Amino acid sequence: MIRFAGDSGDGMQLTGDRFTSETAVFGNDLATLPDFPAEIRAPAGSLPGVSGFQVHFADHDILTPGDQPNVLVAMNPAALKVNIGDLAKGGTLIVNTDAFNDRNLQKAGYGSNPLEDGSLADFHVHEVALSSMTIEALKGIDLITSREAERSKNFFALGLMSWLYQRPVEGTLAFVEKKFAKRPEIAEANAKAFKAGWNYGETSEDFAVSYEIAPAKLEPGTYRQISGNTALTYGLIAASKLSGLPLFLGAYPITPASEVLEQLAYLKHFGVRTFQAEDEIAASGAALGAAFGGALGVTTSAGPGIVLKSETVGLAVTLELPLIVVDIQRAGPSTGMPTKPEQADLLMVMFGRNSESPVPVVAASTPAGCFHAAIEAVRIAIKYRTPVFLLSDAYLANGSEPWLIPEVGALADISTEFATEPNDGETFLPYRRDAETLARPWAIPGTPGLEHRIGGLEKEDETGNVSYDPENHDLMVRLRAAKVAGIAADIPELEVDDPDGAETLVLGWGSTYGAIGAAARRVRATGRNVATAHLNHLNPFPRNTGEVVRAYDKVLIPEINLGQLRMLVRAEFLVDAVGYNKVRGRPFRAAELEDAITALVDS
Amino acid sequence: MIRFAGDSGDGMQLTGDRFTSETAVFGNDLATLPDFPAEIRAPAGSLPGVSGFQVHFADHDILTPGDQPNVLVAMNPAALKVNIGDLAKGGTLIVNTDAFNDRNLQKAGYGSNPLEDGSLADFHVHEVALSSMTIEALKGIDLITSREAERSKNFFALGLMSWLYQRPVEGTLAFVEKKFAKRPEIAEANAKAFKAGWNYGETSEDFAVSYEIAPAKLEPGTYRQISGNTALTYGLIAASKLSGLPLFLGAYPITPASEVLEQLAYLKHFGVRTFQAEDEIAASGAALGAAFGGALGVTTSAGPGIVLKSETVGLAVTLELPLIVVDIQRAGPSTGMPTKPEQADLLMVMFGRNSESPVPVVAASTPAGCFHAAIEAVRIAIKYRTPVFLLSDAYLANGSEPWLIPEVGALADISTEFATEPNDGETFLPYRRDAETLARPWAIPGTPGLEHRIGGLEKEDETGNVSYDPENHDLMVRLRAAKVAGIAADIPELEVDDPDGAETLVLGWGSTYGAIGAAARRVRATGRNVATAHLNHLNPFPRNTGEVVRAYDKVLIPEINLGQLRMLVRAEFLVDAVGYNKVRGRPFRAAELEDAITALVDS
Amino acid sequence: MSGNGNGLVQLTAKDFKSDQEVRWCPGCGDYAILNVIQVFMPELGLSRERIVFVSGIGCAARFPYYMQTYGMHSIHGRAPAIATGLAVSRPDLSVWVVTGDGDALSIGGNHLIHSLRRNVNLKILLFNNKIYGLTKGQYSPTSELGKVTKSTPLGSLDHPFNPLSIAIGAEASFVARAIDTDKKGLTEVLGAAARHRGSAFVEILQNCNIYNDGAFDFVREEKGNRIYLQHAEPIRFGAEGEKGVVQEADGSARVVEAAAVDETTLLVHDAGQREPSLAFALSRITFETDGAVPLGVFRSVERPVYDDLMSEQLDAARETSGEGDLAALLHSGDTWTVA
Amino acid sequence: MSGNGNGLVQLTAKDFKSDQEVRWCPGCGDYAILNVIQVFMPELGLSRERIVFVSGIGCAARFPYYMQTYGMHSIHGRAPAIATGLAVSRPDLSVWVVTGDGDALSIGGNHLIHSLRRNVNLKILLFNNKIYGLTKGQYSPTSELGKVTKSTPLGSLDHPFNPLSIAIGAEASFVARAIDTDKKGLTEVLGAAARHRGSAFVEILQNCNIYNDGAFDFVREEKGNRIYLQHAEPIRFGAEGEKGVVQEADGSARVVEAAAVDETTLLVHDAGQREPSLAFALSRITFETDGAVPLGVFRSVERPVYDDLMSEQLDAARETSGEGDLAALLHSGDTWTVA
Ligand SMILES: Cc1ncc(C[n+]2csc(CCOP(=O)(O)OP(=O)(O)O)c2C)c(N)n1
Ligand SMILES: Cc1ncc(C[n+]2csc(CCOP(=O)(O)OP(=O)(O)O)c2C)c(N)n1
Ligand code: SF4
Ligand code: SF4
Ligand SMILES: [Mg+2]
Ligand SMILES: [Mg+2]
Repeated sequence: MIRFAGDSGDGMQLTGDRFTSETAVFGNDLATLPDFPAEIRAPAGSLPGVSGFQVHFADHDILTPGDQPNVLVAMNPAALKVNIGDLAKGGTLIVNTDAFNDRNLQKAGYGSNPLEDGSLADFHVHEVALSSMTIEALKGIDLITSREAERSKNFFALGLMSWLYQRPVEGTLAFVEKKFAKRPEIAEANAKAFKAGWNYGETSEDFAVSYEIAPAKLEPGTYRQISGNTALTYGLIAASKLSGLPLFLGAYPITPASEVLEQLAYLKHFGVRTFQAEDEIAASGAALGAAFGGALGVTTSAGPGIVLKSETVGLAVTLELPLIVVDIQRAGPSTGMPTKPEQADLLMVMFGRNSESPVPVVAASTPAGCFHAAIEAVRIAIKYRTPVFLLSDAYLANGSEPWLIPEVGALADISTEFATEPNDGETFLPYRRDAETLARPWAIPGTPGLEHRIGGLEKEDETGNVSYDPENHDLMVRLRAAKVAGIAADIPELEVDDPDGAETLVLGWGSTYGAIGAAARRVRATGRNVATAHLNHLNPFPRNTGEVVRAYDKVLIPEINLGQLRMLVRAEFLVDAVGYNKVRGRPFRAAELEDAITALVDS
Repeated sequence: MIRFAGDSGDGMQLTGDRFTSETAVFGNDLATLPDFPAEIRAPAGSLPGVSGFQVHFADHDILTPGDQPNVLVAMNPAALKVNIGDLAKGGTLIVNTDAFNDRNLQKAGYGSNPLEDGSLADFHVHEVALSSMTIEALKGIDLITSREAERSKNFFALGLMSWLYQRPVEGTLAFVEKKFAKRPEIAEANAKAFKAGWNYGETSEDFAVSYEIAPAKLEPGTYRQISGNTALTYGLIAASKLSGLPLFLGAYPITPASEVLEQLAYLKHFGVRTFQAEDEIAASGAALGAAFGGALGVTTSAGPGIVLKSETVGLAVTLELPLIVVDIQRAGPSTGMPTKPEQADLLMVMFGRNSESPVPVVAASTPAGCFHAAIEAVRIAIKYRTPVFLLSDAYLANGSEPWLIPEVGALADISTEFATEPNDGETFLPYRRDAETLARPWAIPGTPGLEHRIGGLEKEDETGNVSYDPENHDLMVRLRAAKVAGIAADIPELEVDDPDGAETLVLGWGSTYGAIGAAARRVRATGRNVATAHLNHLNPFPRNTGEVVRAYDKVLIPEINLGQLRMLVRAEFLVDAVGYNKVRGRPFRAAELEDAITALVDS
Repeated sequence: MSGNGNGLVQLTAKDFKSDQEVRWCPGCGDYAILNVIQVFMPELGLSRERIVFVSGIGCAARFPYYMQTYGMHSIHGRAPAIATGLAVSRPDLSVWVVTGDGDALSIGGNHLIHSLRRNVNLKILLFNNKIYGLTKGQYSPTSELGKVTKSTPLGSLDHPFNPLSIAIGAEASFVARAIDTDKKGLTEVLGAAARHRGSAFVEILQNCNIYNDGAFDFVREEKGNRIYLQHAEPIRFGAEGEKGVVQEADGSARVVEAAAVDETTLLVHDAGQREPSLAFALSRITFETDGAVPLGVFRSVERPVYDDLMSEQLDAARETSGEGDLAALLHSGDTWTVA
Repeated sequence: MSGNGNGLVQLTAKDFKSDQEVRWCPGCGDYAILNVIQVFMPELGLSRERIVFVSGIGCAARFPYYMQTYGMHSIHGRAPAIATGLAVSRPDLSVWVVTGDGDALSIGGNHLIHSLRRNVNLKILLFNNKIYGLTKGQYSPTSELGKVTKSTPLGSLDHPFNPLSIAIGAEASFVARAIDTDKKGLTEVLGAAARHRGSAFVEILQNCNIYNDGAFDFVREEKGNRIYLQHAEPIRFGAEGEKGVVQEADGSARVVEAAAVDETTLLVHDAGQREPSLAFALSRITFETDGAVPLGVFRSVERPVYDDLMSEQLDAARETSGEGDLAALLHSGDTWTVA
């Protein structure tokens, strides 16, 4: 497990990405955790300006990007300061000595030089003059200033790490050539720096050994590496194809959701319309308007923007039109910590609207899982004519993992039929429901003879006319609730992983999937029994959820919030579920969950 | 129990109001339920245009406006059609025969004239030519057209009813004179019509008896009649006085909350600033800005507007500034039924914000109770430096009851102190907390030496500086939660009314108070035992709530929603509380609750 | 209605009446507008299913219920946003927005100005009664300063918007004004709006006889105060055409006695002028400043339409990259195969 | 800083620097603005505690953290609303809003235009970099049509707002423009804004060297393209004053070669003119249309200030009804006594 850390300007994300790609192509299983700082470029060399990228890879399947890196590459004192606390004792530390000058040390708040004051005694420290060696290596290249040359030092570091783990290099060399095609001298410089780094590893006596981590045994098929936001984007595109509905995205930029807008904007040849609205209200409104017209209306945001969509979602509930609302959760409340993950928007999406306003909720559990979660959200929205919340978070969004690319032909059809004919003799009743799904007909403008009006006032059953009738209102409130509750019959049962008949169940949802799995593995390795189950549907719950949670003496629900799923489970099933809750704006560590589970199992 | 019903233009609300006043002054206890239709004036004579006003009065204390009126005054066929279903069998029906012409019958959807077809056989029907007798009675007055004269028919009806129940008439006569001072001929007409109605009662053989309902035995003191919205307005004014903070109201008109804005706008001599904003977002933002400056910031709305305030409330949570958010609930979802009551915004105010964003919630239970609820909400907001939700609903807002006017001197001081000095040597730490309340100092602009910046990003403990530190975030999330949870120590315990040691508890909140009380009385009258308790604080719950609900075998929670308090209670206390839920946009009937309670007690 | 099966239809006003009972207050100006629009609709030459009315909340916003077309009565202020999504994704539809002065200029101000600058193909009809009707009589952003209403018993404190000025400031490509009861004027403006490709903003002066009766009597009743703007004609008005409009040195447009000035100095109206400055100046002629009110089309210029640009971008992308291939997308970037 | 205990203070720029490390990208135009404002602040003649900076979200919006005054970094787009509540309830404070082009004109457009029409006593500084900086480079409502950004890889489709046109359309009483690096020009505009009672809207052209570098080079670097508007002076500019501005017959204002026209036909700038039409016309002079950009105060007129009117209303109410008496209020209307 490796972490690259440096200044925002040092290209750490790119370096991490390339290392990940090499590793993926090599065949290791892996998981990554990029960790870029705030949203503006802090001054070079400062603590808030530190950017990091962690890669966990192994010859077996991997569930999390790992708790503590074994290797840390620190490009400057600030990067060292911010990350050293996480490095495992006895771990390997590679530092760019060129950056350890007085100014940088002071910016990082070091009183003395840690390379000299003995404070790093617990680690294997490799002092490498990354900057000067890079400059030296690139001397031959014309058109490159020494400042530009120095910028290639991340490729030097990448080369060194690639050597250390014996990664295949072709991919990176091809990437560099393509990426910098417009400036061939930069391409040459980066390639040269990369090779110089590799060679340095091979020749320097400082690095005695290189490690070989054999490829993991994965299911056969074609793989790619994928991040949550990309998987989500592709999932939406796939859902558009599978449903036959053109995709309309209404969005307003916000971290960490902007990327979905940005990626979809590249995919116009899929018939995608991306509308960067004036705000989140307009973004969701436009998506709903498009849905009225028969499009697949989608709106994406993070918590601070989702609150602004509540009013529109409420309207969609009563209009009974499909609408996909993607919430890529981040740490709050209010603006909070925009780049950091959290899972604390669950109760908001469940209840954050006036009156009884039920909305199905689907959550992704892994970066690649965002693909299927998106298709599932769309399937439900279309079939049941309802807004659906799709939850991801900043960790899934930016994290990545290898993904067995699905066969397009094997993906299930999720198409629907628009109404084309009156459904009551000569008359069209826009709120007459399908007996099984309770969905109402979707009659889109342009359909002759089905002209009708819908709105936010309470509607009479069947006709959809405005009605203030008390009993009708009660009926409609219950119909809307029953429609959503009924989806339970149409989603998979909750799967339990319980190899040894445990008494303790760990129930999770969302991005804690990997950490819970890894922790359970460790707990089982100590001879203890523990069961795990993970919810991908939060509303309604899978139909056997009550059965599952009641089957265990102890139920632990770890969440990166103060206990939101726990509350829902306790209320619905009256089981005394306990929580493990840390709200730190970062994923759980397997180790802490291991401790929590062990404690409960032993209790 | 009397219901006046007629066309929106018939002045039924005024008539009801006057009858209520007479009744209050006479000394009966009473409760009222106005029921006006949609928000626009529907065509005269149509069913949606019907407006009603119900008054329940008696010689003992009264808890609800009653289920079924004993007397119905129907000014036209539409009013008859809409209301006759509610009239108790054997009840008295007074109809304005002049309005029962073909056109009106047809508009009301009557195939045949109900006065002639025998369909009213179950009732004591009094056919009164209200319109023509009124016109006749006013013949002497100059300047009055016969159309104008006809408009006074509601006063004729009022006079008749006043005779029937022997109400004191001076108040109404004085009222008419004052109200129509600018048009003395109208004043004269109404007064004449009123007297004519009284005289008609006395002389007509149709009305054999008049009823006397003796004054109720109420606590000694000075009383007035008060509606929920007026009580709320006065409560806010009182809180401003008691806290010494000038009131700033940011509001955007919406039914049924507009009235609070409108009433406060009249009270500028109390130093009240009312700001009609461009929308609800700005309304809440301005209130928060005013709070930053040291004002008592208040914002009022109903559900569809409250959703728009969520973002600002989230900011207030993290800024830790006082802010009062009044939600006068109405039937939803979305626009719903704007004039109808519901209690379905509870979960929204609890959870409708991104991330962990705890906000105290106070709810009023009776119209007059809005006064103290408002003061309590302000007390908590100021003392704990937190936004507070105050819940009322359309039923409390418009309903009224007699109110023992409190002694101003007896109201508790709720003032606070602004920070004036650094709190850490020379330094001011805006997030250093009071050890007991966990409140932070409120240092308002204009205070020399305490200049500081606050914002929506996560803050470092004590200093309030922007912080992305993981452990700090967890700490702050918990501190904000602990602060709100800690309020439990500072609010009254939940009181239980359990005269006979029951096994069944009925737990309520909000405007169901009256109906639950009346139902429990009836149940007890049948010899059954039942306990009741009513929550005025929904977050946090009173500290003994768990104890109370666990002490009973059966817990029934009646709510005009699908079970929102029930969910909270089940989750927190793991008791198998059951619900009685009808979402009809109107208050519960005591009778239906009686049945529900009886069934549970007997089960 | 009589269709001929070829999509060609010959409709009448009656075909556009829905089965819902109209529920405005008797005497409300909204009736007159509904009537004119129903009579006008056949002029669009579109079958009913291709027409959509989207509204927000307010008295005006009940409008869609009464039209036998597709319709949505949405949420307060958001109609322009919702209609944008519909129009942009369905260029085959004729999308109309009906809104009130509160709906459009108070809570919905932002959506309005953004739809105007984008030039989305929407026809936006703002029924301006200078009051909040539905919520029973609070002042609105077009109410005059000092207005005594339910929420301002001592008089309102905020300077009103001039709806046309704000629209022009927001880059609107089409801006017009008409009066509820002026059938001819309103019909003409509706026709011009419908013909305009892009967003068309129409202010309709509407009498709310319950909460703000007579607000526009000076021009609704007194025809002499109507300044009908006619493209390419000198601006003259008054019972005998005795008044006219000139441009002053300070850039403003002002009403003058026509007799007092040289005929050639009268402004010749040019709705098609790209520069919005003169249209802006005309928007500043009000009853308060000049005792008269310009009506008709102030500005109507062509500029790229958002929906068209969007469609073109999709077409271009398909031309360049071919119709999107899902399998190829999923396989883009580095892949590797495990056997 | 040196106070003398009488509330009179003699402050310097240093007194306005907070202890927070400034965290914009190196080279960002925001530094220059911060610097000018800190130097300017003492001119206000107010002690620091009477000054409040309120911002929304964005790079620009981090501004308050760096000022040793009271400050609030609030939520995206809402600063004008929040500041309105503060200014209206605390007329003793000097309230400044710092906002970006996205913050003010995208999500916050409605609050901006309403605060301008109300004429709340706020100084609104819009740092216009024609891009969303904080969220890393999406186009903004002031970005030019066809702009290629992260969210518009094929070019943006929406026509931009002209911030000054929309402000003038929204009845702004004070409208001005300056450049981040133009110390003198910016300082003058800040001074005029501070002196203006009511809302003052100032667009500051700001370079985002990371996501939109050089967006304003044509006027930031090329001083010859700056048209400094000076009250009561003919509008001339250029290295040698060789160019000028005239008003055309179509109501627009246009740049001309000064030599080519009669000196007297040059427009004489009058910022105090009540009629906004000419200020509007000047706002339409842009680099795209005329190759030059007007700077300075476009418009500065007195009109009733919302906060003042509110205070007066309170005073009047107290005068008429006496200071509110709670007991009397509770006892208003019909009461009765039970013994
Ligand atoms: C979010 C929200 N806020 C407030 C309201 C209440 N409301 C409904 S219509 C309206 C204003 C109506 O005024 P206008 O748009 O001028 O329409 P009119 O009734 O005058 O035709 C208001 C404030 C609402 N329905 N939703
Ligand atoms: C409700 C909400 N939506 C979106 C965002 C994300 N966001 C933060 S700043 C910003 C735009 C910044 O642009 P601008 O106002 O021009 O400021 P700049 O960064 O360019 O100075 C956006 C979209 C947010 N913080 N809150
Ligand atoms: S309140 Fe006014 S605008 Fe509304 S329907 Fe009645 S008259 Fe028309
Ligand atoms: S992103 Fe642009 S606006 Fe933001 S700090 Fe960097 S240079 Fe300045
Ligand atoms: Mg209106
Ligand atoms: Mg910007």
